[in-house]
Amino acid sequence: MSGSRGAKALIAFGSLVLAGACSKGGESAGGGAAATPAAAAAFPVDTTTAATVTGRVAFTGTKPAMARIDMSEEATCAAKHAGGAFAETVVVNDNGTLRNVFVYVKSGLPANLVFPVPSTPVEIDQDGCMYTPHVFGIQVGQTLNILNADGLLHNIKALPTVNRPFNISQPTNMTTPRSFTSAEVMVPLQCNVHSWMNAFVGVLPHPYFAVSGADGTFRIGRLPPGTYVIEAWQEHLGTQTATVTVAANETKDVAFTFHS
Amino acid sequence: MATVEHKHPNYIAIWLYLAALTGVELVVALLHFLPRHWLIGALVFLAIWKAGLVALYFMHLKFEPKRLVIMILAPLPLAVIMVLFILQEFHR
Amino acid sequence: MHWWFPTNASSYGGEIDSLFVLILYITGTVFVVVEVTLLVFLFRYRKQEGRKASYIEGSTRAEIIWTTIPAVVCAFLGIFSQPLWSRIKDPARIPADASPIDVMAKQFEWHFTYPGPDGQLGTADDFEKRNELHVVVHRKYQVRLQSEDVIHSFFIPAFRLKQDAVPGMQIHAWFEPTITGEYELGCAELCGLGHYRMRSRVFVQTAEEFAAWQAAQIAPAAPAPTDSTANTRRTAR
Amino acid sequence: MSHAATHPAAPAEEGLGVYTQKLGMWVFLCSEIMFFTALIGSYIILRWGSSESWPVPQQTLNIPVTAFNTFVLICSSVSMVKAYAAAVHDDQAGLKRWLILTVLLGASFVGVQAYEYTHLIEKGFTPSSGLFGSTFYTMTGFHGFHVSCGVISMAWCTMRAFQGKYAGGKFHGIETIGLYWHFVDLVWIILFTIVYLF
Amino acid sequence: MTTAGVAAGEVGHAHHDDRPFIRKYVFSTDHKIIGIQFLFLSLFFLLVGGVLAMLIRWQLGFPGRAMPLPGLWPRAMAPDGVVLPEFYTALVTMHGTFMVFFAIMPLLVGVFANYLIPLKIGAPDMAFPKLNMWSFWLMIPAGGLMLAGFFVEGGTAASGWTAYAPLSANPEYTGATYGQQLWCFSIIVFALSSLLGSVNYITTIINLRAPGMTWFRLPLSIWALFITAILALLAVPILAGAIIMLLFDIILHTHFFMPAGGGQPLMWQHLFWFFGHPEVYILILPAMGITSDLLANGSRKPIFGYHSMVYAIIGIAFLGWVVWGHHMFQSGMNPRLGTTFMVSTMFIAVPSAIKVFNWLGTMWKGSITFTTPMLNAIAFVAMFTIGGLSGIFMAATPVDMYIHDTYFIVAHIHYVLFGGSLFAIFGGIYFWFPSMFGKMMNEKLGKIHFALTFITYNLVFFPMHILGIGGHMRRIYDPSQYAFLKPLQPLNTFISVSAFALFVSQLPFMWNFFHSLFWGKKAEMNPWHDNGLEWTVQSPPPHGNFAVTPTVYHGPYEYSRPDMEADFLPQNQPLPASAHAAAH
Repeated sequence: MSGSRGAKALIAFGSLVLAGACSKGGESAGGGAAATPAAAAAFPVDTTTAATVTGRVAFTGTKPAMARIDMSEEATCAAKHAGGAFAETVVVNDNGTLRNVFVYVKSGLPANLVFPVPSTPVEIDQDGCMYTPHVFGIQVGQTLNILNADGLLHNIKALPTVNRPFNISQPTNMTTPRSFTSAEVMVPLQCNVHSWMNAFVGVLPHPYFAVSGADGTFRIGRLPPGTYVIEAWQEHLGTQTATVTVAANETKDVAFTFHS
Repeated sequence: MATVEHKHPNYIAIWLYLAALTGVELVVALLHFLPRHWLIGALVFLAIWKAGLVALYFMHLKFEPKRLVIMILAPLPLAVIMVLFILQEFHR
Repeated sequence: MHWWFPTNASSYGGEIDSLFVLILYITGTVFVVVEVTLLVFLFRYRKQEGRKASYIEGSTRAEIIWTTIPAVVCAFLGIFSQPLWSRIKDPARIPADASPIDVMAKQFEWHFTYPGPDGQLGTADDFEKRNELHVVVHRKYQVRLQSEDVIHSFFIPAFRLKQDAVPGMQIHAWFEPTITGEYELGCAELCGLGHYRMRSRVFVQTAEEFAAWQAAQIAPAAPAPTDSTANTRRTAR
Repeated sequence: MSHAATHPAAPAEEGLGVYTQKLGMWVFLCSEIMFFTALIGSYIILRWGSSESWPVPQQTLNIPVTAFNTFVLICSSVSMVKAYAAAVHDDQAGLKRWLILTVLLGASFVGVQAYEYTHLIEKGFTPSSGLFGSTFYTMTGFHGFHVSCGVISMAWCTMRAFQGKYAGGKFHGIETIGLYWHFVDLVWIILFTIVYLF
Repeated sequence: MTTAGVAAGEVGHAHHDDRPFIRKYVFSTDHKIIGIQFLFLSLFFLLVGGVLAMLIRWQLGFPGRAMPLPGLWPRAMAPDGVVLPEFYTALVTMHGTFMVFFAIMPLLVGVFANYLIPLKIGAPDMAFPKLNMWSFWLMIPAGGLMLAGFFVEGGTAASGWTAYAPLSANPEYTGATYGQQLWCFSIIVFALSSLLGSVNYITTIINLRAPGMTWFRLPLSIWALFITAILALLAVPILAGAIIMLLFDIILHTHFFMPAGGGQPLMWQHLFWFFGHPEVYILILPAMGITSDLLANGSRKPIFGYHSMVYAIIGIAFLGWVVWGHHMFQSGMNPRLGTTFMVSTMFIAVPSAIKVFNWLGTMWKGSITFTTPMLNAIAFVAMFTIGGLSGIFMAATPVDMYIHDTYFIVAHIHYVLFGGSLFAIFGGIYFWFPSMFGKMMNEKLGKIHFALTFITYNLVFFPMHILGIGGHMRRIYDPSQYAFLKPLQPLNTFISVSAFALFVSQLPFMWNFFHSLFWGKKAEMNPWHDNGLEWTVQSPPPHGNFAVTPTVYHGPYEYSRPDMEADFLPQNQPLPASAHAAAH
């Protein structure tokens, strides 16, 4: 019977811990849980009448030289960069256009539209101690798969202002899923082991975003007819906005020009 | 438990005493007629004086066995040691 | 599998090792004496029929003896260690001719700022290097430790040198490498999840090697391309 | 104890010669001293240890109000000790009167402090505004917390006094709680000086 | 609470206890029940801490290798069983925290102080039984908050059990958003519990001693617990204050320890270690006291130099307040302060030395019976000697410059806290189990447990000295990152394997404990032929302990008096007529 005294203590204790666990566990589930109901819904825009916004991000002025990154103390990564590695702060394409510009619909969408969360995850890879892609977009609740192709320690520290910050590590080749709970443009990602590693992710409640590619062009499709404010964001050169009105099945072209 | 046999001191007098000292403190602090370090010295002195009054008469340490008083004062040296050592640390 | 210190490569490392050995001898002796006595007593005075423990409440003399001896020994050790300690750590006694290197510790990297040929920090020809400490053998160095975020600890086992880097403070430490070669610098204060990888290599070089390396660092790097074909990556996958 | 005659056992040393509750309270107060040492000590260290200039308290803080508050607390100490005296002389009416007065004074101290805080925060002086803000709110806040605890337990004692729990010279409870109350007053005397007047 | 106040009266308080079960065994105010509750709770936390240690050892022994049952581990901590660096730092933090605050300290202070003090000084109960009950029930939320850290986003606190600011002061640095806050809250609650305990112990020992129980007739265990209580009373509030400031830095964004706002990171270390060093003695003094009692009893001989033993304890308690800086020699602390602290630290070795020699003196010319409690007490002496001696290396500042924050320190602290405290705790449990539960623990199992523990324990912690000399830093997730540590990896693996063996070696104890609890052999009166008052009443003692308040005639170590037939003389029995002088 002496045992029962202590047993009482343990039981009381255990239940308390469990209680703590459930309450805490629930709130931490956050983003993932939000995703599921939305995923069920169908795409709310009539694609037969949908409009498209295309465009190209030009660059004027002197091309800034890309700063050389000193990877000498990270042999694995250095080996992956034949001609050396360079900071992607401002990347100007051969045709004088800008790469890695995040273009998205800032406002103008009907408030009532609720967009399904794509089941296909977005991928960001850490390869040669660089983030690829360097700039990308993702939908709220959509899975972000963080890959580590280098097989050496990277930590991914997200420094959002609206979303929950996180700081996770990948000591070896592995994939870690994360997701964001609310819209935020842009969320910086960085690695503390390699101070040069940084990336930017635009989190939006809708699929109307794009990143200018190797030819500096972008394309935002499946838009409902209407008037929109389109914003182009560049990590170093800032943002620019343009207003565009598209009718059904129409394709409008929007041009942005950044100056050095 | 014969600790209460002492006749009670005149608490009202001590109260006025404390009030007066507080007044003095304010005068010293607000009318800057003393150089800084003198000011601090004076204020500390007054504070300790007041604290002493409270401890001795209100908490009637004056009428407690010496052993108890010693026990109560024991932590103070430790406090002083801690503060002084760490202060010296940051005074370079 | 080695069972002892890493090879010592700094001017004062030897003295630290010998102090360690000295203490090891002293404590070792005490250890053997105590444990052997213990074992002997356990055997000699184990419970035996017909023998009653003798009623001894203590011996002032014995106690005075074994109070004094440890006191003396410890006092001696303290007095003995003090000069070495203050020679290594006392900021006032850092050799005047020590050449400066700025160390900025951050999660989870070491950034070294070297003076250029002028030997002065804070001038135009300074240059920075990540996770690589290059020093010239038999030259005294003064590292000026700073931290960007949390507390780190500058630890070069081969030099027997350890000094925390505290944010908001600039702490000076000095050393004089004595053997050329490559060594390691690690962080010895838990500084986050990357603590174990906050590692830098330490190159102790001859004056010539160092000069060559320094020149290479200052020389303008190959003109960086301004086109997007820069980061051509031979991915593993 | 018959055999005690043949074998005189040393008498029990009567500890520190005070009854258990009072001793316990004093022991507890020793601990409190160290707690406030941590808070006040860090203030002293941060203020006089660092080279940075420290804001002049008079410019941020409202000295007259606090001075008045100090006076209130001193008064409450006196009323407390009067209550104790009443309890010792088994003057129940006096005991109740003084206890109620003490509770009121203590409560008003807390009230004034709350008023002080709200005004300071309106003026933009918050815990996160510099070392002064950090230390000021931590020290005075925890003192305020102690006063509040004191007021609550004092109210409880008053209730018991009305139930006649301290009748017939049973003053131990009153004296013990009184010690705590005076200690809190004492701490405030120190705080008022080094936080407000320096 | 008032009734307990008057104990020195003629009539005792032992009576049939007719309170309902819940007041008797759950929300009990009986110091014995509370002590036993503490025993179960802190043994549970000991187990938690041990499991965490096993995870740490797995990662160190087999870096990056998947743990057994890979599926079982949460993704955020160990995806596919591979421990993540952030989880590793969390493990290190929690292992330290649980062992120091929730296992060793409650085991020594919570269990033995609660159970032994009133019994050994002849009091019916603690001075403030209700507060005593609270001090136990506060430990449960404290432990719960700490454990909750494992279930919140970002995981538990990951800044080490020393929570050095600014790493702990800003969640951004560790990623542990709520974990660190929970840690702070938990320790604050713990501090409250410890405070209530200390107030009780001190008041009880000062005021409730039975007639004739003069200061220098107190058993050394009580002396140690008394001094420990004083240390805890004065040290823990400092920690509480520091942690409150840390908490404010985290949630109110104050600037106490954040250099950005002008704060002083080093001030945290000073405050922490100003608490932390007395804490070290809180963790060892009671063990010393228990050992003294067990050694005297086991070698049927008065303790050698009772008075100097007492003065040694007091000396340690005083010096313990002026040595905290030796944890900070390399922290950027003013080196001149370093010298001061080195000297004071050197001198604190002296009282410890005195105790060791006096223990040897106690066994000298004794008649040593190798019961399980005695074996553990002997192990304490042997192991504490190693722990004490390895401390000298750190005291010498230049040497410390090299071994600071290496595995040498880890070895040292474990030789003191495991080899020291834990062996004494095991000894104490084996020794007082009969009094607590009225049953004997199985001697054979006890000896097996002791032997296995003693061997595997040394295999685990002795090699750590070598790791330290090799330069192996503490809290390193993967040593193989460093070329100079690669050759030491086999040793790491060996330590890990031994550690698993050490863990398994505790199974006999668990079995023995719970089995004896219910089916153990009935304990006869005073099974160890001890002099303590706790053995002059039946086991377990009734509520109120003593039918008649005992009168004490002499010290606790009257073993093998030449003028007596029996080789022991309980404290409540008068000395034989021949010897009046002996009563000192």
